[in-house]
Order: sequence, then C-alpha cells, then structure tokens
Amino acid sequence: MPDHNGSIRIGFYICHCGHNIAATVDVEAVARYVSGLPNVVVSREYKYMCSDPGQELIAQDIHDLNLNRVVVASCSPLLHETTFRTAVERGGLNPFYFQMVNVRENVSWVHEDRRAATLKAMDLARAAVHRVTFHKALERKFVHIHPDVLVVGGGIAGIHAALTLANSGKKVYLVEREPTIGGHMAQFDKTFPTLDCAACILTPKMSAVKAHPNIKLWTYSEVSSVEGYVGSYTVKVRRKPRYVDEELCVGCLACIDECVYKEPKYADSFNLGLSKRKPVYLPFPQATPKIVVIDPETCIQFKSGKCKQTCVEACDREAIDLKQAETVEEIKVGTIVLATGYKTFNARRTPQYGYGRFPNVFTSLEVERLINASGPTGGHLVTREGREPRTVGIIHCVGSRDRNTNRWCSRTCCMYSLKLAHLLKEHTGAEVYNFYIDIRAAGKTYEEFYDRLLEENVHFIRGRVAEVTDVAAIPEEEGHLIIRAEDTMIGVVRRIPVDMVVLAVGMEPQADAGDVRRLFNISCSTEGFFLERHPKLAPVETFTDGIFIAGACQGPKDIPDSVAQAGAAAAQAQMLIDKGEVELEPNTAFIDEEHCSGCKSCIPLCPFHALSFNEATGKAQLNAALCKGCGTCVAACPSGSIQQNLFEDSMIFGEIDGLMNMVYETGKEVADVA
Amino acid sequence: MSPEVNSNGWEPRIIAFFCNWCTYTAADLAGVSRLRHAPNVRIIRLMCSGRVDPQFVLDAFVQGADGVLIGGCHPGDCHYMEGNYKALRRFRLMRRMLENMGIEPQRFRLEWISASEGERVRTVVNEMVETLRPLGPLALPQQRVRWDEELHEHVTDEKEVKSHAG
Amino acid sequence: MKRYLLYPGCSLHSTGKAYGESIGAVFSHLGLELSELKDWNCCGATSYASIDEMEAFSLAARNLALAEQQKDGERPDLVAPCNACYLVLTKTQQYMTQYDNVRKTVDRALTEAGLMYRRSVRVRHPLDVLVNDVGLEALQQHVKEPLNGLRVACYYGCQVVRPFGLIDDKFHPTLMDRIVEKLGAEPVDWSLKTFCCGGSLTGTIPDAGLPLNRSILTEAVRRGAGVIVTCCPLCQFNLECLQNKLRARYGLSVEIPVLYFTQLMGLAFGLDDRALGMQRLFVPVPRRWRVLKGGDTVHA
Amino acid sequence: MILWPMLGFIRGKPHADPRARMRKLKYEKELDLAFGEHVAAKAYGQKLLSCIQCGTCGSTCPLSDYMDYTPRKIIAMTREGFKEDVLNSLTIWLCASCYACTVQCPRQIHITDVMYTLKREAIAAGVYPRRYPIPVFSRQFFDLVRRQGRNSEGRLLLKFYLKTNPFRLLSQAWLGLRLMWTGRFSLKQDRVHDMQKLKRLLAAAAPSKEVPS
Repeated sequence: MPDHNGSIRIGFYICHCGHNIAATVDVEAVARYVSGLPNVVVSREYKYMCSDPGQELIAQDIHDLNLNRVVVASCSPLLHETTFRTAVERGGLNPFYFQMVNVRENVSWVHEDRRAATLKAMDLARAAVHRVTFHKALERKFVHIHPDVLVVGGGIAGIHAALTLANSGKKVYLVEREPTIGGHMAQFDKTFPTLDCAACILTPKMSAVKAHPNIKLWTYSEVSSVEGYVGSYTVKVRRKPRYVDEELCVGCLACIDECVYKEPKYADSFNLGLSKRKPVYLPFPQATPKIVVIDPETCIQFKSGKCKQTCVEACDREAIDLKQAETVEEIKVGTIVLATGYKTFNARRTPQYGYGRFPNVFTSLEVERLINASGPTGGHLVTREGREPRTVGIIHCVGSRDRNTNRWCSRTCCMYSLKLAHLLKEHTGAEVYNFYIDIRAAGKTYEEFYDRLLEENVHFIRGRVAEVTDVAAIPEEEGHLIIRAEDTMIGVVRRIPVDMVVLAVGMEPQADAGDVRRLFNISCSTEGFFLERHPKLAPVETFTDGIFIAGACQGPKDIPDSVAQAGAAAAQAQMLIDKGEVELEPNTAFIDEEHCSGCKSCIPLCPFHALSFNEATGKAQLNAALCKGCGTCVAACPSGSIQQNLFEDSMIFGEIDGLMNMVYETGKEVADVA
Repeated sequence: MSPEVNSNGWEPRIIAFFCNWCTYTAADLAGVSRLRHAPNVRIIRLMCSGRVDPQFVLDAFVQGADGVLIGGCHPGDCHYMEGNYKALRRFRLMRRMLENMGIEPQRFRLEWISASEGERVRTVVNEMVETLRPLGPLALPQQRVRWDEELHEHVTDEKEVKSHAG
Repeated sequence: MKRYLLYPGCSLHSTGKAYGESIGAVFSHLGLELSELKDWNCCGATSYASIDEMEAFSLAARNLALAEQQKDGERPDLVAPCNACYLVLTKTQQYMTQYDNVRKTVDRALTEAGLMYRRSVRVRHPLDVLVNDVGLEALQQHVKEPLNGLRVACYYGCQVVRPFGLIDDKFHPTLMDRIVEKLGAEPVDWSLKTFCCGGSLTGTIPDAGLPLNRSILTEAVRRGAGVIVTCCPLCQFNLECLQNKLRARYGLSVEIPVLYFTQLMGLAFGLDDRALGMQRLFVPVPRRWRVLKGGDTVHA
Repeated sequence: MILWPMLGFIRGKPHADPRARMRKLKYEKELDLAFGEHVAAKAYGQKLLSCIQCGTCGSTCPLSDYMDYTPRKIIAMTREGFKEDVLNSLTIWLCASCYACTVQCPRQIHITDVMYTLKREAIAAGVYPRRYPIPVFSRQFFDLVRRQGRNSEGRLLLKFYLKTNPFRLLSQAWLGLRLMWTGRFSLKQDRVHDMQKLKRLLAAAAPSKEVPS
C-alpha cells in the first residue's frame, strides 16, 4: 500500500445508464461493495452520470467531502473520459485524479448473466479504485493549430470541402491523383432524382476551385508522406510529370491535333475504354485544370525515343516539356480532409452475368457514358452492334448484398438504376426490366421518383438474377441474351430475352485504401472503408485528431450525402483552426534521470526520435514535444526509469493487483450479489 | 478477481491488455453491437500494445490469472507506427520463457484486432476461455505455497537433497 | 513415378466401364501407376445421404481411411473419376474439418470398424491429376494423332466444381478445354458446361430429368460441336444412352457422340480403340474421324 | 407415354384437410415455429435464417419448373414453420444436388444441405410421398449399400422399377439390352469383403448415436 494511504479520499460513482447498465449489472450491489473498500469515502449510483446533475454530484462531493480521487463506472472512456475530467476540474480537483471504469461496453452490453456481470463490474471497480490512488496531478497540454488545410481527393466531396474552407478564408491544398478534378460525378450523365445534368452542376464548382485564390490545386499528384500530429502536419506531395508546363499550357489542344497518331488509338479511361484517345490527351472537354497530359506508356517518344515530336512543334507557347521530371512539394498544414472516393465493383467477379463474355453486358458506369452527349457514341444508346436496344434488363445489387462478393448495400444503385431506366426508356423507347431484391429509395423525394418510374411502366421484377445466358430455350429467344430470374412476387421463374444487360455495380473501397489509411494513420472498417470515430456522433472524425473524412471513402453514399459530409468535415477542420489550439492527452513519457543508467536501450525504440542520449550527463533525454505517448520505451527500460504519465508502472501494477484481488479482501459483499 | 463459480466450481480468469486505438476500440464496438461473450476477461487499457511490459504479464500470472491476452493493431497499422512489432518481439520471448517456467503456451496469447473487428474480440475471448478450460487453473499463488512446502521438505530431508545432488 | 490409388465407385464397374478402361489406358501410357483401392465401399452418394447423412459421411470416410492404410505412411492421392464420388469424398473431408459433430461421429464410427483416419488423403479428380501433376505441355508431347478440326463441347457436369470450386472455376471451368486444345481439337465456347444433367432423375422422374439433357445436347450441336466430352459416368450415361428416348419423346433432333475426355485423349495418343472402351459407345464415333486423325481438317 | 408419375398427384399421407394446400389463410397454430431453427441447426449453420428471399436459388435451379414450390419458398416456409407443407412437398425430392444454388446464394445458405435435411426429416416424420419414385429409389440404394457395402446399378434399377411401376420396366427393356450388349450392365452384385466391420461402422454412425457438436 502506498504510504500516502491516509490522505487518499476516493469518491466512486456508478451509472445506471438508464437500463443499459442497470439491467445487467446490479449497480446497487457494486456501489455497496465499493463503499467497503479502503480509502473510499463515498460510493454512489446514479441514473445518468453524464447528465448535468450527475456531473454536479461529483463536483459537489469533491467540495463537500474533500475528495481527492474520483472513479466513475459507466461507459467507455473513449466516449466520456473528457466529460468527467471536466466535472472533476469543476469540483476544484486536478482532472487527472480521475479513473474511468467501462461497465457498459465491456460488461453489461456483452454479458447476459447478471451475476457474472456484476462480479466483473466489482472487479473492474476495485481495480480502478486501487489504480487511482497512484494518480498524479498533471498539467493540461495544448498545441497550436496551423491554419492551412490539406484536402485529398478532387471528387465532389473534396471539391465541396475545399471550397467551403477556402470561402471561409482558409488556405487549402487540394491534391488529386488524376489529371483532372471531378471524380466519378464528372462521368455521370444525369443525377437522380431531379435528373439535372451532372456536368451542369459540377463544372461551375470545378472552375471555382481552379479560380479560387485560397486554393492551391495540384492534380496528377499524390501524397507520399505525412508526419506530425494534429495542428502540425508535414506533408510531402509527389507531383507526377505530365510533360506539359502547367503555367504555359492554355488548353488550345493544338498538340492533340498534331500528334503523329492521326487517329486515336488507345483506350480512353474516362470513357471506360468505350472510345479511344491519343497519347497526348485531355481527359474530357471540361477537365480542370484544362491542361493536356502526355501518357508515357503509349507515347512513341517515350517508348522508342524516335518520334517526330509534332506536338512540340504545334505548341506555340512551348509548353510541352518531354524532359519534365517528378517533383516533390513539402507543405505544413494543421488539419487534413480525406475525400478519396470509391471504385466500382469489378463485374468480372460475378461470372454468371457474363460481363466480358457477352459484348452486350455493360456496367452501369459504361451506360452513363453511352447516354452522355459527350460520350463515345455522342449520346446514342446502342448495343455493340450499333442497334438501339428494344429490351434492356437492369440487374441490381451486382457486387452488393452478397456474401460471395461484398456484404454491404451500396445505397446508390437502386436510385441510379431507376434513373438509368428512365433515361433508357426516354432515349430508346425500350422495354426496361429492373431485377431487384428490395428497392431502397429512402432519400428526400426518392420514393416519388420510384412512383414516377412505376407509372412510366418500367418493369420491376423482384428477384435476384441467377444468370445471363445465350442459350435459347425457345426459338423466340434466339439471338438475345436471356435473363433468368424468379419473379418472387408471382412465384414463377421467368426467362426474359433482352438486347442489352446493365449491371448495377456496387461501390467498393479504393484499391489502395489500405495504403492511404496507413499513410494518414487512420483506421478502416472490415470492408475497407475509412472508419469514422463514432458511427453516429462523430461521423467525419477519425481516431487520429485533425484528420477528417468525407464522401464515399467512408462508405457508399450518393452525391447529396457526400456533399453534406464534406461540409461537415470542413466545419470540423475550421472549428479547430478557429479555436487556434487543441488539448493533447498529457500521456507523454518522462525520464527519472537519477535512476537512468544510460544503457541507451530505449533510444532506438522510439519511432518518433523523441529520445536521445545526453553525452554530458550520460543519461537518456526526452523531447516531450515529439513524444506521442505510446509507452514502448517505458516497457523496455530495464531500470524502470522511464515512466509514462497516466500509465505509470505503479498504476498498471495497481490495476492488475486490484483486479486479482490481492490487495483488498472481499468478503460477504460479493456473496450478496443476486 | 472474484471467484466466479460454475458447476465445476472454477472459471478461467483472463487479464487482457488492449491497445487504445485498435483492440480496445474493437471491444467497444463489440459492446455497441451487443456481441455477447464469456465474462472471464478483464481488460486493462493501454495506449499501445508496445506498452505491455513483460513484468505486467508475469505479475498477472503471479497474482492468479489463468491466462493473459494482449491485443494490438494489425501489423503495419500501429497508431504509433511499430509498437505492435515491439509487442510481438516481447511476446515471442515471453512465451518461450513462460514455457520454460512450466506455463502452457496457450495461456498467453497475442492477437491483432483492428478497430472494426468487434466480432473478432468475441471469437478470441470465447476461444481463449474454451482453451483454458481443459488446462484447468494455473493457480500460481497457491503453487508458490506448494513450492515453498516442497522446498521445505527437501531442506529438512537431507538424504533426499544429497541423492539429488549426486 | 507417381503412384495413385483409384476409387472406382459403382459406375466404373458397370455403366461407366469405358471411363475406367480409358483412364487406365491413358494413365499407363503416361507412365502413371494406378491401383484400385482394395475393398472400397459405396461413397455414400446423394441417394444415401437423403436417408442418413452421418452414415453417408462414415461410408465415405471408410474409403479415406482404407486409402491411408493401404498407402502405409505415404500421403495417398485417391483418384475419384466419378463426379459424385469426388464430391462426396471431398465434402466428407471438408465437413470433418469444419463441423465438430461430423468429425466426432465419423471418427467414432471408424473406430468401431477398427479404422482410423488421419486426414492425410488428397482426393483427386483425374482432370486435376492430368493437368496439374502431368501438365498440359507433357500431355501435348504424347499426342500422335492430333484431332485437328474437331470441335469439342466440354461438359463438366455439376459436382466436379461445385460447391467447393477447389480445382477450377465454379461457373466456367476450363481444365478439360485446355486439355482438348492440346489434343489439337477446338473447344467450343458455350454456357452449359456445368448445367445439371438431372442425375438419377432421368430414371426416377424422366419428365423432369430428360429435358435437361435435351438442352445440353441441342446447345452443344448449335455451338458447332461434333462431340461432347465429359468427366462423369452418370453425365455420360444420361447424355449418350438416352438420346434415342429423347428423340422419341422429348423432341431431340440431333445426334452427337458423347465420350469420356480420357477416351478422346487416348484417341489422340493413338491408343487402341478396345483399350479405350470405344466399343461400348451407343453413339459411335463417325468413320470420318479416322481420316481426320490423319491430320486432315475435316469438320466432324 | 405413361402418364404417371406425373408430378403432384401421388401424395403420401394426405393433408388432414385436403384443401389445406390451396388455402390462402394460415393459422399460427398450424405451424411449428421451432422448425426453422431446427433445420438450420441440422443443415450446418444459422445462415438459413438470414435468407432475404431474393430468389437466386429458384432461378438458378435447373429443376425449379417441376417443383411445387421454388426452393426460395421452401426456405421461407421452413423458416416460418410450415413444416407439414414443406415435408410433403415434391421440391425437396427433386433436388438433384447440383449445388448451383448453394454457390450462388448471396447469403451463402447451404441450400443443398437444407434439402437433404428436409428429405431426412420427411422420412423420419413418415410423410414423404410413399410411391413417389425418388424416395423409393433412395431407399433401394440405401438398402443395397447397407447390405452389400456397394451399389449395383443393374440391381438397383431392377428393384426400383419393380417397386414403383413394373410396366416401365418394359419400356426400359431395350435400353437394358443395349447396355448388356456393350457390357455396361450386369446384375452381379458387387460387395465389400469385410461386411461385419462395415455394419458396425454404420451402426455407430446411426442418428441415435450422433455426437452433438
């Protein structure tokens, strides 16, 4: 027992959390039990500890009973530790004389047996009561927030976040990997449910980004390293050579006309390979910035070094620079918004639908391009044979709601399928069949759009398609693709011959989401989307302070939701910047120089280079500003002379001893438990 | 730890050291998702699995734990870059040491559980409880008493000591 | 030389005799040793499992245990040419690992019979052995009389790739197509490679089972195939022996030979017709193949 | 063409109320609410309960056109406890175990195993259609293997036709003869040498002795 035993005065509070805790844990029994533990002056249970009266209870007890330690048993410390620390501080006590016990997430919510749950709660309470005696007063620690912001990803979410921040006067770096901003939205034809043209509403925002004095736009660039912490991140951005001087190019496109390739030859990725482009190209007419790119993979000069370089001659501004090399920019920012988007499901992973085998099986994104007036067919929706389809089948949930591929609902496919059904009917007059499992039209005015489609006499067959086949069962099916599905509403299996199949492919995390996550030190959910700090209450924050997420990188969502989230992420960043500083956990390490033997074993362990060896004193020394508080060095110090605030050895041993019942003898109280 | 009595009269007691960023968060998620699991684990939250001092593990066993579980972020995902690798290194060393001391390797486990793997917390906890059940109590505190008695017998019975020395 | 144990199952001793004979001929031509599992019993197929599943698993496991016993230490490769046998043996292996109750019940049943199964058997389909152990290039080297110009529809049946998909794609397997290509013939691209032939339904409920075969035969011909090759005795029986009945009652309008893929291989290797069981076919191979085997490109 | 066994009219135990199958009203008391979980447990996993009724099984099934209920309906009815209807259905017997539904099910329900389970339940409950050819065939196969350890295709078919419809044997005579000419048909019974032990093995695997998981 610590020698200052006599002076320790602990207040213990256990929360009912309504029924959340009290239904499984006998909170009265726990309070009664803890009241019998040494040093405990007061032990109470209360309906909602986090409520104002609950917090007031703590502050009042500190004042009235002269408490100098507080333990609250309620929910997870990740949720309310700050709340209770503040309450403790309001009572006039150093906020770090506080320890929290998680009896909700770790006990009542995961156990059913009331007796076992109550005993576990008692153990955890006892451990905390014992641990808190070793707590020390610490100073609150603040850092300054650098006012500049980095936005990664130039889709609609990134664009909106960047504009919001820039309009509020913040300097924004917008980094986009492709040669143009715009993302997937730029590839869409119309947007649901209003059917306004995607380009018409997107391109003004793209131009605004380009023109904004507060936005530094770097396209064809990727973040290569991130160092630092909230308020002070150092970021390196790799700028890939586009072999065109961005300052000089005015987008006249003369170089494209004069390219030695008279006809476009290579698959145009913006049109998903449905059309061709030359090695020097502009992704699409409204590309922003309107600067051409030269693709070294296909350009003759790069492949053989023997090109006439007609493009260079064609440019009267001498903007083409085939010797351009990659550059790296280093910037300082205080906050980061990640809006790296999604990728569409690879339809080849569901071979039963014949994508890649049957030429007239298209993905939804391909059809967006086919309908689009600036698309590969100039907006004429035709099969590969160049004919207008008379019947089209749209298969929903391709790569969604399927444990063989992706379990989640991609949330957008129902609505965009309805939109495509409408457009297909409008453009070609075709009979359109939707094959769906459930229609999810939960957004504002989405249900009304579904109504409209029903009245347009689009077919809705509730049944997931098993296969698309070219095997005709009756002569009338010859020459068609046949979709076989059970019409579950009618209860029969139907075979429907169509001229074109559209696969409503789902949304997936970007292929490199894992790398990006590591780069920015945030978490991913099991599916691979970036993980928000709290699914309800912190939807744009991450577990890393100062890094926010917006748009489909966090999970499948449509344009309105992405924009809303981008606005929220921008507001979060702005809040930090305007506040000017942020509080850090004071859980950094410190060195007891007296006992340090100077063995240097800690020094190579620190990944943040916070530890060094002081030749003069022969001891290790720690730069607290660099220390992030992991405690790895503490665990390694053979003499125990490095300690970590809030996680000192004595505290952890105290917790273990408390848990294992070696300190306090439990008596009859335990037996009382129901 | 309080005595939890089941029909056999004994329940495995496990101390878990979970890192704040991944495994502790996953345990929270298991809670939010109401993933019921065995009540035999007591979690101690640390900032990083790299903070797990081998002495914590020894202390837990010495104080009467039947098993010790360490939970950290997946390799490459550590919030502090490489704390989990340090944990892994220490874990391997420790397990060998514990084995030499006669503590079954199944009693000491290291798991990578990311923040989104609430389900995994449940699986690992349930698995570990089931693995420990057939092993029975480790009961080091009582064992120490037994060892003391044994030693005492050896010392009093001089012949016995000699024959061993020979 | 690699040695294999053969699990013939009931069909290779009767309706599927030619399959067994052609496998024997091809394997020995390639220098693979193949010996029949001694005292094998029924695999516990579909029909048995409909009555009692645990007994069915135990029957299958007895064969696996025997294979281990007869290989004595060596890790046995048990070749099951019948798709149903292959599936049942594989499924037994998988379920014994996956499900406690299966493992415990089966282990106890084996103990009662004085056997033990240590899970070391590899259940192999001849397709798997020929492509993955022997190799396509090696197979090609044995081709004496390439089947140039012959268009072949490879029909796999359902149970060789489903449900586990261990040796090939569950929807569009290609193992047989790749072999056929090496024989000089041309595999046709078609959609019914793993469509069900109806199994025993052709006998029990012909109105349900037979039309399935009509679809397969018609589609193969429509795709320009001159022959169907298969890797399952029941599929071969259904597709070949019932063609008369299909024509008489179910409106089939085509006739096409249905061979085991091993028979086709044997032909290309220049092996003797009788050794391949060619005389057992209901729909004989057209005479003009003989010309074709000489290297001319005559469309069958 | 011999009309029987046309589907549907040969039933096992007739429903207590012959119109029951036609009725569009079902009382909860007619159902067995534990049936769904019971079958789910027997057929490897609770996944059965996660069925979303998408109909992939029905549309992928090559035999669904001959079934009285599509497999999707069988799953729904099993889940909801329509035990009597499910066990009396022809669907479960028509499943040819091609596993097409199992590999495509978006909920990874082991549909083929569900069908096996239901067949066994139907036999156990004694409600399967008595002279419906498929259970008879299975039973003949089962008995042969139990007695001899191996199946003999020739004998099996002979017995099967005798048990179901001897007249059909005549229509098969020509096929039988051709098989004989080509050496592909024999009535000789193949058998396992060590039948004693095989019988012991089967006895130990009997349902009453199944080891619970």
